[in-house]
Amino acid sequence: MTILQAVNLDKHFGGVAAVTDLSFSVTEGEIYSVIGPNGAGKTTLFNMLCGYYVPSGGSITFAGKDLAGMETHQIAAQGISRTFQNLQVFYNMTVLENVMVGCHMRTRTGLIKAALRLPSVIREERQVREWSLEALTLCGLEHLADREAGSLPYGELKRLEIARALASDPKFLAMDEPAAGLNDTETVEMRQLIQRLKERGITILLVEHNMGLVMQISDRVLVLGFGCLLAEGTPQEVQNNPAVIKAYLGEDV
Amino acid sequence: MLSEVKLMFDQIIQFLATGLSIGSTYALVGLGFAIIYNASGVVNFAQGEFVMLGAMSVVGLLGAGVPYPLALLVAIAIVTLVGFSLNKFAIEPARGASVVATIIITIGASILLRGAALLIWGKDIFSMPAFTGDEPIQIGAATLVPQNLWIMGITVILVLGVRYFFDKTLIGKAILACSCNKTAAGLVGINVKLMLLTSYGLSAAIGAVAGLLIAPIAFTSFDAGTMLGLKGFAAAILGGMGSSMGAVAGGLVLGVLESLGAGLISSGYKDAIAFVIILAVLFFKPSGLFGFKSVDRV
Amino acid sequence: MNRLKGFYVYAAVVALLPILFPDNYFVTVVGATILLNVILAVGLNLFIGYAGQISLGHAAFFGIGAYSSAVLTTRFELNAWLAMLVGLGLVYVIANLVARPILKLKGHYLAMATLGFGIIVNIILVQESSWSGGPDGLGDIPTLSLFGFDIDTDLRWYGMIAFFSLAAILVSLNIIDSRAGRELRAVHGSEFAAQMMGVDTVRTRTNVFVLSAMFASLAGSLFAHQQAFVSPESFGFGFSIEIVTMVVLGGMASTYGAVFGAIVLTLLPETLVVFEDYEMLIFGGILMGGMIFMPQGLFVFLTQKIRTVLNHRSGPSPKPQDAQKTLECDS
Amino acid sequence: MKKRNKCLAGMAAVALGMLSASSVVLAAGDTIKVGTFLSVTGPASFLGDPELKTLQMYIEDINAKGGIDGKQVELVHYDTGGNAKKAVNFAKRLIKRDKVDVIVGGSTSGSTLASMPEIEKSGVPFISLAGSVKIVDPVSPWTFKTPHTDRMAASKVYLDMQARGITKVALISGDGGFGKSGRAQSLALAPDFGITIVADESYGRKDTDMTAQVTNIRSSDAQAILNFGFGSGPAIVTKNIRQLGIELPLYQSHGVASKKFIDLAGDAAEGVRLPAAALLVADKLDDSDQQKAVLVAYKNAYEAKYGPVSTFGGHAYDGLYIALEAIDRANSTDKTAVRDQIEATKGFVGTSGIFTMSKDDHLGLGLDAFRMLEIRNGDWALVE
Repeated sequence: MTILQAVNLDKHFGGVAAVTDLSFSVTEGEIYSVIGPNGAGKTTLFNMLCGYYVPSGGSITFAGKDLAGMETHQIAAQGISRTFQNLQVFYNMTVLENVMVGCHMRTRTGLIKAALRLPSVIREERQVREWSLEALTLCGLEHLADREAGSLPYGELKRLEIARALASDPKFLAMDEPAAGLNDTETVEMRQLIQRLKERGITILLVEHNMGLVMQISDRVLVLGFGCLLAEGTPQEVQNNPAVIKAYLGEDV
Repeated sequence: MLSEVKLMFDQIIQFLATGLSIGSTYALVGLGFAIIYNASGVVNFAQGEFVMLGAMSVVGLLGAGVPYPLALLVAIAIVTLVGFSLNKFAIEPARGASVVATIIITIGASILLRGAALLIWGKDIFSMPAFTGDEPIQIGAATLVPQNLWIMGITVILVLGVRYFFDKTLIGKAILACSCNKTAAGLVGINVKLMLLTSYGLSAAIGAVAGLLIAPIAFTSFDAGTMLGLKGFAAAILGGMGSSMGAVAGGLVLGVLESLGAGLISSGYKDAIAFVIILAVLFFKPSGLFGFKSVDRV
Repeated sequence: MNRLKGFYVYAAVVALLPILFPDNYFVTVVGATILLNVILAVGLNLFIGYAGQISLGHAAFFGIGAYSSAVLTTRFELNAWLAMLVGLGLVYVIANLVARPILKLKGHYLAMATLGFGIIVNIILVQESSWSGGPDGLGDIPTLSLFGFDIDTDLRWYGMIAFFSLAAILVSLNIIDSRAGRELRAVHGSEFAAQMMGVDTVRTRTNVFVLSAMFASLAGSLFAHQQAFVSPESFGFGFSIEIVTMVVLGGMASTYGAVFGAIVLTLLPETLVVFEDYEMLIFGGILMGGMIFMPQGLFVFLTQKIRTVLNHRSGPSPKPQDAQKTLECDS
Repeated sequence: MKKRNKCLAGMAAVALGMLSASSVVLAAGDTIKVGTFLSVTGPASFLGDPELKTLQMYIEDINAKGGIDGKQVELVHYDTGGNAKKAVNFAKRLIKRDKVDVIVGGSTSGSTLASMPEIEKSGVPFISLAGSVKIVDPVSPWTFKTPHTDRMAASKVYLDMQARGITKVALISGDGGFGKSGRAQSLALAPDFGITIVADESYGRKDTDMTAQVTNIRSSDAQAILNFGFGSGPAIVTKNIRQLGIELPLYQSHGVASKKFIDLAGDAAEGVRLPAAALLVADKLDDSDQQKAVLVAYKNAYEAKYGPVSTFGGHAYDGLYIALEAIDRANSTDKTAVRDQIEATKGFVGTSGIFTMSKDDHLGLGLDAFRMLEIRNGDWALVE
């Protein structure tokens, strides 16, 4: 069953086209990867999906709902979450608190209740803590829960972003280059983590430069070049697609 | 009926002329804000104090018997030195401080400079002779004093000069490079520290000139800089922070708004009118009239 | 209960001081001013320190609260407590109205817009003398009374303001340590990531702006009744800056930091009075020096110092700050 | 109104009972404590500065001569910087911490009005040095003042206008407390003198150019201009009026009654008229003038030490001597006794005029205490 569908997406900044007439659909429960050289429009695609950019044309539908005109937080409320290529960790909080923010949509307490710290608030806090520790454990960060987020090394920050996204109990997780900057061991850990997420029934949209990782775990792959769809299919199909080879290795091969 | 229209028209001409003259001083102060902001990302709330120090130095030097033209030059030099020291002793050591922290530092500097001026010159209000006399000049329907013309003329020259400096000279371009990316500028061999120092000096000097120009009309005292500083800040924001020419335009617009507001609507509410319009502009253009919106990469 | 340890210590000190020194000017008079400023600083800290915004016009809300109380009790002889509530309601409405356009702005533009708002409110107070009394202000404001007791001595006022001040701190601590507080800090940390976690950041910023404005309004009402007199100059740009300075100098994003800032910034001028003409020079120097050498604020600076001393005594321990520094260099 | 006064008096009496009990013990020392809070810095420093200098100079002088009743006089001073909030706290500090016997201070109407509730509650005799009529109208039991009121200034100006046959006046005022209050009084009194206000403009304290406002005045059919304000504003207005070629008679208020105004406005000040205390023209007074001796003495003493005299320092002189003479007459520093003696001040020759106070008049000056002056050849001259 299709969970995410993009139809004729367009995005241009001034005269520069970042994404042109792009259509694709993601099936529930799969790992769907988007690859392409730098500047192919991958992050632009992510930012349109999350409401950070408004598409110049076309539409994105998620679980049957048109996302047009929705603000980022409303899109998040549909069950979409994401991680960031340039880390967007809350450095002013502890690791646990970062993840607790992820539980935002699963809880209700507003300013007034919080100010009075009613018993319901204390109960809810306990629940949030539990959920967050669970997400941290899944990402192998539970031992760092009380550290300042700013004191974590890069690889763990990447996993922290995933834990935070998980805490929001998403149906759909968009990951922007989760393996970038990681060493080999960390990359393996990351691959395992992504697979665990899939096992939990989360649909994953993955942007990644590490071809090994992409080809190993993806169900389907979309190749972007200069904002246009070059190819789409299983890893094997894509690897053998002449257009893709041309785009990656150049004209003469 | 016709004569009434004519009268109204004449009045508006006078308001515009006055507004442009007031606005020119705001423009110069705003220009100072923009130059420092461009080079270091700091909004210098002590900018108004440069204006005050310029005028007070002239008064002090005249009192000590220094001839007028020389006093003007020495005053600019003194204030430039103050600008250098502000950068050296307050901004440089606080590198990496948050935006609010730098705001507090520069506000602290402005209080300190005011305190120093109080100790040196006392609390009196001082007058300063006009550059070329007080005899009113009739220009069309507007009456101005020669000092108004000096203000507008020197503002035009300074603005063109600053523009030339940043567009055409190597140092100017180097400062702009620092404002875009300090690390990169450092890597290509630009002495970032020196460029910062230059821009603080330049901006202090422009502030001092504004002080010399306005004092013969509006007098000066140790606390004369605060209000001008605020107006200059408003001008810089209205134009779009970081755009020098925007700050100049912002200053002129602010001056004309005030003058028209005072003349046509209500003199008591003229500042409020000006601020309401600034807020309205920001509402529709959150980065000012000539500022550009930067998009964060995520 | 560990969470509120600091609060209990602070509350004990606030309660003990007037018992030990019931007739001391620095306790009952300056102390009451400090406690009033604490309400303002703690409230503004939610907006500046935690949510990472800036306001240079906060004194306006302080003034609206004060004038609501002053005008309603003198001209309409409304009950003082009711007037205080009306003031809060009015500030709630005004803050909500200005929040939408103003909070679209960021950084220095937000600074300018709030500054402009503050100046406009002040001009209105000066110009509309028919009800505000103009620059000469409004006098003869009745005092508050509680259960039939008039709050009419410095000691009683100290108690009254102390109560509200402690309540303000408690509310602030509770909020920071909750979902709502994490929302605020998330907006500061990364607005986009916060949105991605489902936080309606526009609403969050509006809410905290309104809340901190209402803290100021409450302080304003208390101020009006305590002084029995209000005039526009108490609510001008200078005082807006003073509150911001309390927050920043004390230590941003720390409720106790704001408290500390309020204490220092109220006591400082009181002590510098003896320097007469040198007062400004010294005050400006302290502001600059404080921010240059302790950019993280006095409170954070001191607690870190104390911690280092303690750590040295109990042997070396890992310093998380170093790790943070390396990271900042990387990014 | 009456009822409230009675009420206040009652409250004051109770407060006094409590206070005098403690003050007897504390004031048993042999100094008389005079407290003052003045705007020595800030926008109104031109008031506070000469006031403080005057107080310091004369208290030193009195002490050198053996003090009052053998007691030395001690001055406790705080600078409000023109801030009303600070004024209230300093008033409290004077009363609670320094336990002063009498307060002579409050440079601006704002700081006086702000601190009055506190002072009235504590019951300490207070002589204000500020201008607004609101300070003594209605009369509060403990508060007095020495400067002429803005209402008197407006009346004096209107009388002079009447004499010149002027009926249409353009009003321009600063938007500070002084200007606003003066404007209100001018508007209220105008009908009594058959005068119509045909323009009503204002300017901010730190405005640098008032041409726009003056342009509006030029296009009105005013026969004279009246400016209420202090600081640099009135001088700029005066210059702008000349710049626009307006030849109408210009009246300033007593807010500019110092030589500084003439310095700042320069040639433009020629012909400007203003109501002011006789101090400015002390030397030009007739020898038969009752005030002359006092004025010349004050002027010479002040100028020998600090430079050009202003009428503002004179208010402090008047306040200090009225207070000390009352203490002298009361033979004690008991606050009620001192207050009663201040009320009994009769024929005191001060710099602002000859004071005769009473229970219902806590100023004690008549309109004749004001002189109408004109600026001629860069100096003050009496208008006959």
